[in-house]
Amino acid sequence: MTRVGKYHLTLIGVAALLLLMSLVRIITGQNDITSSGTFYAALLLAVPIGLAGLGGLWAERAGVVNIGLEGMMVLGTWFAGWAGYQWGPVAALVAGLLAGAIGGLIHAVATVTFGVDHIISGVAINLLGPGATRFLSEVLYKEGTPAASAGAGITTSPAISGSTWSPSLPVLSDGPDLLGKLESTHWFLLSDLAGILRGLTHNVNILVLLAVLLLPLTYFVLWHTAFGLRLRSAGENPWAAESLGVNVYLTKYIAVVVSGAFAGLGGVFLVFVSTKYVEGQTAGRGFIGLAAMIFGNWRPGGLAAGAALFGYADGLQLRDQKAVTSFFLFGAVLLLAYLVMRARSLLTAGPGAEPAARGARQYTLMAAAALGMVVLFWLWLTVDELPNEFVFITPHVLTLLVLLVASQRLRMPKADGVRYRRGEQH
Amino acid sequence: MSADTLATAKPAVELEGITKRFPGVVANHDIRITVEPGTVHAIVGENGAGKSTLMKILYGMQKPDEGTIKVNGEEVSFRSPSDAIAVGIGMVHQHFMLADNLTVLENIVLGAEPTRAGLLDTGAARTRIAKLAETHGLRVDPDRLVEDLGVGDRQRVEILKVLYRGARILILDEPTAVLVPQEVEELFQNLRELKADGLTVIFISHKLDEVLDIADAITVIRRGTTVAAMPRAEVTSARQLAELMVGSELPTPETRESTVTDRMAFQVAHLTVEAGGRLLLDDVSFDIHEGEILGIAGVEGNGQSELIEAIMGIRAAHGVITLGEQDVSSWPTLRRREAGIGYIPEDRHRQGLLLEASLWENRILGHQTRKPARKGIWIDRRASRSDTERIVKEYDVRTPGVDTLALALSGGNQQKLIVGREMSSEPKFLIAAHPTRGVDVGAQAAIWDHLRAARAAGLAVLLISADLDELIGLSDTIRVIFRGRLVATLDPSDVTPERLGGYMTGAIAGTEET
Amino acid sequence: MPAGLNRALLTVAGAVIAIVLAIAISSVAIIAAGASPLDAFAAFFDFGDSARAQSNGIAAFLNRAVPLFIAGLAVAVGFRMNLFNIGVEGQYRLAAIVAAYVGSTFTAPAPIQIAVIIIVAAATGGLYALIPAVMKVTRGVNEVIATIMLNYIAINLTSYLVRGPFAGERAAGQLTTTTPELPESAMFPNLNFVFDWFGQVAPTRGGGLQGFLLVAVVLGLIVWIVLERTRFGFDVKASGLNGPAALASGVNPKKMIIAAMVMSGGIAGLIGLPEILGDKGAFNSNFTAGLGFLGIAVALLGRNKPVGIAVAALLFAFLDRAQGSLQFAGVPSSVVTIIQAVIVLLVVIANEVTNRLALRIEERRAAQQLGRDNPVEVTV
Amino acid sequence: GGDSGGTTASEAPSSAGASSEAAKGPLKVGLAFDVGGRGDKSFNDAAYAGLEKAKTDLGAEIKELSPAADGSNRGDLLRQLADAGYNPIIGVGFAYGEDIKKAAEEYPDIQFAVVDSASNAPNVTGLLFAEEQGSYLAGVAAATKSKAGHVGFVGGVENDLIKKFQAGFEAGVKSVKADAKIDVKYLTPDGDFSGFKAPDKGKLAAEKMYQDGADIVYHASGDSGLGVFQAAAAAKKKAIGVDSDQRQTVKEADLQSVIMTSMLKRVDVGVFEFIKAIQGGAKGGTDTVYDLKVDGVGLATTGGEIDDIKDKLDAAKQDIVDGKITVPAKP
Ligand SMILES: Nc1ncnc2c1ncn2[C@@H]1O[C@H](COP(=O)(O)OP(=O)(O)OP(=O)(O)O)[C@@H](O)[C@H]1O
Ligand SMILES: Nc1ncnc2c1ncn2[C@@H]1O[C@H](COP(=O)(O)OP(=O)(O)OP(=O)(O)O)[C@@H](O)[C@H]1O
Ligand SMILES: [Mg+2]
Ligand SMILES: [Mg+2]
Repeated sequence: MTRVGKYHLTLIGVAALLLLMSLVRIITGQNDITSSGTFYAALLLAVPIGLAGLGGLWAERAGVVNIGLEGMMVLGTWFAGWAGYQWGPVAALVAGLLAGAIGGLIHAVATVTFGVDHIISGVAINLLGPGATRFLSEVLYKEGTPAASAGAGITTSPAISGSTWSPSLPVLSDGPDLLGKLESTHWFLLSDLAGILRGLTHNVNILVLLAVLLLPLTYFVLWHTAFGLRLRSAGENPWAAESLGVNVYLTKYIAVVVSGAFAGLGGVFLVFVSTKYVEGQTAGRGFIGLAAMIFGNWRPGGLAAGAALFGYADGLQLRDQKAVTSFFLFGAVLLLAYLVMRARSLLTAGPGAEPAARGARQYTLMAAAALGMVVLFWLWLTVDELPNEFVFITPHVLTLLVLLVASQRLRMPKADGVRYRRGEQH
Repeated sequence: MSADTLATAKPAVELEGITKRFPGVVANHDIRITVEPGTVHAIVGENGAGKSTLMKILYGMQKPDEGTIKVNGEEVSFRSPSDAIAVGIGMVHQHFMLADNLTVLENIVLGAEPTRAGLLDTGAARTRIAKLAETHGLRVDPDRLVEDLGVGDRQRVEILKVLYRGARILILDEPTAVLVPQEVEELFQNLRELKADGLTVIFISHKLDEVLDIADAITVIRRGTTVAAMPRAEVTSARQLAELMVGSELPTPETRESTVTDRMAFQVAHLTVEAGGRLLLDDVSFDIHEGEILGIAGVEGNGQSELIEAIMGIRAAHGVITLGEQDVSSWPTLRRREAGIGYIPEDRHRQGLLLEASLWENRILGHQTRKPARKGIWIDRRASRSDTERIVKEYDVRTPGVDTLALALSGGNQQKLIVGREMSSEPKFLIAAHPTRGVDVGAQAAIWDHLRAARAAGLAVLLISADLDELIGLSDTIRVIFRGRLVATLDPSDVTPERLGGYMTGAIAGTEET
Repeated sequence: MPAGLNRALLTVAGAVIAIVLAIAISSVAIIAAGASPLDAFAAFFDFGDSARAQSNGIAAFLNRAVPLFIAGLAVAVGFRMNLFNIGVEGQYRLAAIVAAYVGSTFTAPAPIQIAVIIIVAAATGGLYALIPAVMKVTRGVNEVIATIMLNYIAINLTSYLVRGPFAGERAAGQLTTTTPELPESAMFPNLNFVFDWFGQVAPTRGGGLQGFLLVAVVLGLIVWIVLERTRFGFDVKASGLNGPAALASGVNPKKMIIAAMVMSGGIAGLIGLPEILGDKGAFNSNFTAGLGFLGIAVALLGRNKPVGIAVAALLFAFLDRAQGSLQFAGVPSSVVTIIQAVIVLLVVIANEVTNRLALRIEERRAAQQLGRDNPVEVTV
Repeated sequence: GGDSGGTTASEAPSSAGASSEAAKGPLKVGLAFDVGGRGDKSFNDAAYAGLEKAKTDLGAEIKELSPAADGSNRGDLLRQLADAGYNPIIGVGFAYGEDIKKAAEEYPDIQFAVVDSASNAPNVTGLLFAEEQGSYLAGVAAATKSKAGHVGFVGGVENDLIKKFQAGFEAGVKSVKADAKIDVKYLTPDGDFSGFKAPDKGKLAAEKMYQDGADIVYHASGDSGLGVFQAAAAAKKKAIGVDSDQRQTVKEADLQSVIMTSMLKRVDVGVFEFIKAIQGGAKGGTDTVYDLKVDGVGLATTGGEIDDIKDKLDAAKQDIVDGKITVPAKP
């Protein structure tokens, strides 16, 4: 398909999704499905995942699997807290970035210079991050230290000094808050759009802006600069790159260090949101970020979608556990749409157009979809509130479901995870 | 431009006393070569003679232990390929060096990207590539993904890569290995044009007739040293060159009296393979008798791999495959192997070997369920070991022992191990895909002899090869595959490589309805 | 002399150097923390003053090694095939609760009771691992993401089960939720008699040296035999080293993925049993988490081979045991995690370097053979 | 409810002052923390404060140990303390219940105590806290102060301990305004302790409650409570802290002012009183309940924001102490 075709298809898809959300909201009466609060929460929860995912993207596009994102993120949180309480937010940002980058550097030394299996090195960093930061806390934050009197404990740093800037879109999301007014009318579609827009533009943390900007920036750097081409070639065929005079080691080093820095930035973001370092606040987001990146087919747009899906589901369940049951209705409608489309294409194609075996598979698939639709619909009608445990796993289940549908189209960089040695043929 | 280069009359490349040692091997020893500008200079030598190593040194990918390199009369010392590129050297490697998931344009500009305001200037690159393609007759679509290209196109991309960097000295390491005669001729036409423009070409090949066709001067390397250097005019025959290369008499693959019996060994009927709505194999049928070698000729990518994989049961296909009396079409791979299908894969590293496992474990591969590898659910290590030792002896696999990792062996020795393994289960039917690719002449002769001996004992062989001499010399019948169809049946005794090439490229229309 | 022995010797040498380096690096950290490295390292070997304390320390050490070892095995089975079963964590958790619950629903003679529990645990773990395996085989879902997601799902599922359908009686004033108590016949006999053999005081620690150690040893042996000596093991190895070659040799990759994943999950199912059958007697909300992730480190450190995993598990357990002693010596106990991480990194780097060295040596020998000039006559 | 059947602190043997001859040799007190360890500014630190007081006031020799991150070595820490001659030994947190029981059986001569879990052996003292009673008062305060008649509760991890807080709070709110709306949200399920370390999630959950009209949110969510305070500050509404007097322990000025009060849980008192009693020769086997009667729980008054409703709170407290009101421990 041409670029234009894809672009239009995406737009149509987004529009259809919006319509569906609005419809489900009206039917279920769960306003949080498209409320500004939900989208604000989604953004806040998606950003650290997205940053970790971006970290993963940089590394893996250069051929280095980075399962150590979690550890690097932990380093980012600790150092952001440590520098932040002493010298303010900018220092926190720099320190967190650097700490993550150092984690990336360790990973680069192990994998690029020594050719260690990428998974092993990543696992070691995931041990090292929490271990080292806990150690640092035990040494620097113990009772009697200046930090402790500033409010530090073994599990937390003192709060970051100074404040960060959280701008809103003037008039629309702030002050007169037109969008907010529109949202509260609960009109079909219009209010939904207003809610979504307001959620994304109201009190935006400055780091959110930075993180969101990093997506197109990454796209530009990786796909539209010479350096990006070299980086991707290192992930596709480092031997070819080497033979053209590209310094593959250096490229990989840069990519993995940047990867760590982004993971660290994700940590900084968490610290900014909670105003201080809290032990364990990353809570596996490095792994989720990695998943979002794979989900997004090793592309910035895709990973943003993955992170957004996860953040949205998590935000919704945090705000309203009852709204989660509307996902049943959501699924049922999607399956219905699928069935209608299939049936139409079958009718237009006419019988006998396809090999028999394939046709049989089609019908089984459609039958399964129909059954699924009925079950989902029934669930939506009967289940009023799910046990909390089932609410908590909403984002994870959704991710799995989407992967089940879409995963076959994924293509990872060809030399991803491959040990590359200069001068050695493959 | 060319007059200018000639006027200086300094050699384009001078290699003096180049020595390169690898642990345990001296790849190059005191090599001396002088390449005149504006000429095609061929370097020949058997496998492992050290040609590629030498070229990698000239291209800055490896550092020589001793010796000097002069380019256009100036002594140079390369730390990396970029240094070599800077003085106008470009290299097309023995194996394709392309990133499949990048476009042709990206592959070409990689490492020498035109930028505007920090961004990749694809517009400028596209114009430049179009111009190069125009002047040298190397046409490819710059926006296609390389993974969608055929070998000929890829070869052109490789050459464009080099020209794009403004190289005046081109190194081509076995560029013709994967090309059919027509494509070779096209390539040579390109090379002649380049030469006319004053470029210097260093050309490496095993194929001596090609060398005689294109070269202005020839250097022969044996066991890492230069044994002869002469202008083309002084060479009288390919045979003379070959004897210089190997230092002994040259073997040829020639079929002696026919051993074809009337007992049917293997049959394929109406085999069709489809992927993504495209027919990769279209209604292919053939049969092979005991004692017969059926050769399949074809340009790579015309369905050979799919045919092999369908026969092996690795790839889903429609049609009937019969081994002996049995219909094996629905059998899994393992059962087919157990029933007596042997398989020498086209890419030994991909499908034939566990590089990081020992030789005796490689002996087991594909024979997990049969003697001597198996004893009940167990692997019989002792028997496997001793049988591997037998193969090492009978097939002259040069290795310190059977516990050595396959990785440590040279390509030819790896291939001998595979041939030995596939033969030792006494198959009824053998698929031999490029059985001697990248193998030196000595090993080649041995492998041919083994194939012939097995054929005499009643083995049916499906031989797929890009080496037309090998095909013609070994086969009892040759079928040509083109775009997934068998288009011609030829008698090897009265076919020339040129005619074969005609069928393979579709230049001569098929004579056969299948 | 033989290639194999050569490689093994080099590996051991590399590991020793790496550990020495790791000790040096952590010493720096300890000094920076204002403590004495000597005290710290003494703490690792300080198992207490009384005979009883020492026995307890040894029991604590070995009891910790057992689940780590099993976790390492579980991970390794997948890794041998390049299948990254990050989901061991969720598999063992879910298996533990199901086994604990099923075991509490009936009473049978000890061997039967215990066997049933073990089988249920393995089956649960295996079935849970089947989910990502099937997803991978049928829909090509990357097993890393699938297992990461399934870990979270397992945590929530067990939490739901332990406070809902599988909840058992609790003593008054006990806040941990728990499954019903297992009958006495489910408790795995301990190995304290071993201490008697050596004239030592028997450990008292949580019932002493857990008998599940024996199961772990047997399991290790079985895994070793299966992986190294059977056809299945060969197929696993082949699939891991070279997928296309395995496929061409007749190995069905889909079946292998399912088999390896289920085997991995089945083994994972046993990780929690020593704790339940040897100590707690039920699954409760304090059940030890995180062993699945540590298992990854242990497996990789042990190079995915049972013997190596045993060594790695013992090393990790040895370090973990000292958490208390270190605090007595005034050293931050988190230094243990740092040492573990540094050891993993350095040992694998050393592995890499020695591997390359070994290969060089072999290549040199192979190359010498090339010089041999006695072409064998092929008779037709 | 875990508090039935035990004695209350006021009835516990406390002859410490009188019988100094009971102490033979120096008192060596060992204490093992819950996961997180010392320095958590809350639960563990409160226990440590009690321990330290024993050191200064009673001349005790003290040793405190933190468990591994996965909590797998709780039992071993207890045994190491026992083997090193510490007596009594205190386990902080209900997670120690089982381990203390085992250790107590193995070391019958040593006195143990466990915070938040009941006595389960003759030499174990259960140090129980009536969190539901304190939370009841928090509920009364919240309902009285709430203008909207709408309050919220954020729990960190959905386990039975935190549910005690929820139950008491709900009862307290309902006692004032039977029709009040109470939003409840837990951050993670039992067994996943990240809910105590997720300020961002605490913030989002509380934010939703404030947006929906709640004007006071009570949290029992460890470090996640920080997020609740932030949400309160942003919404210009109020929050109620937990465990310690968070208006004092939280150092940020803007957050201090939103903390209307905190539900105090005097683990320090519990620990100290226990040590003192043991020094006096007391033996375990019973539970000591720290409830409103002995001020084992209560509300903090720092900031003076609840001074105006002091009468109401005192009355509620008195009713509970007198047994007129029984506060449920389960929601
Ligand atoms: N990087 C290396 N390390 C060790 N040995 C090497 C290396 N590269 C090449 N060799 C050895 O050097 C010798 C020459 O290899 P080279 O690749 O130059 O041969 P070649 O003439 O190009 O052979 P072919 O015709 O097969 O391409 C071989 O014996 C090979 O074993
Ligand atoms: N980068 C390298 N490092 C170490 N050894 C190498 C390297 N490259 C080649 N070799 C060695 O070179 C030998 C292979 O020689 P050669 O290049 O002649 O093989 P080949 O015939 O080209 O094989 P193939 O066609 O399979 O690539 C082996 O001994 C191998 O170990
Ligand atoms: Mg070569
Ligand atoms: Mg070669």
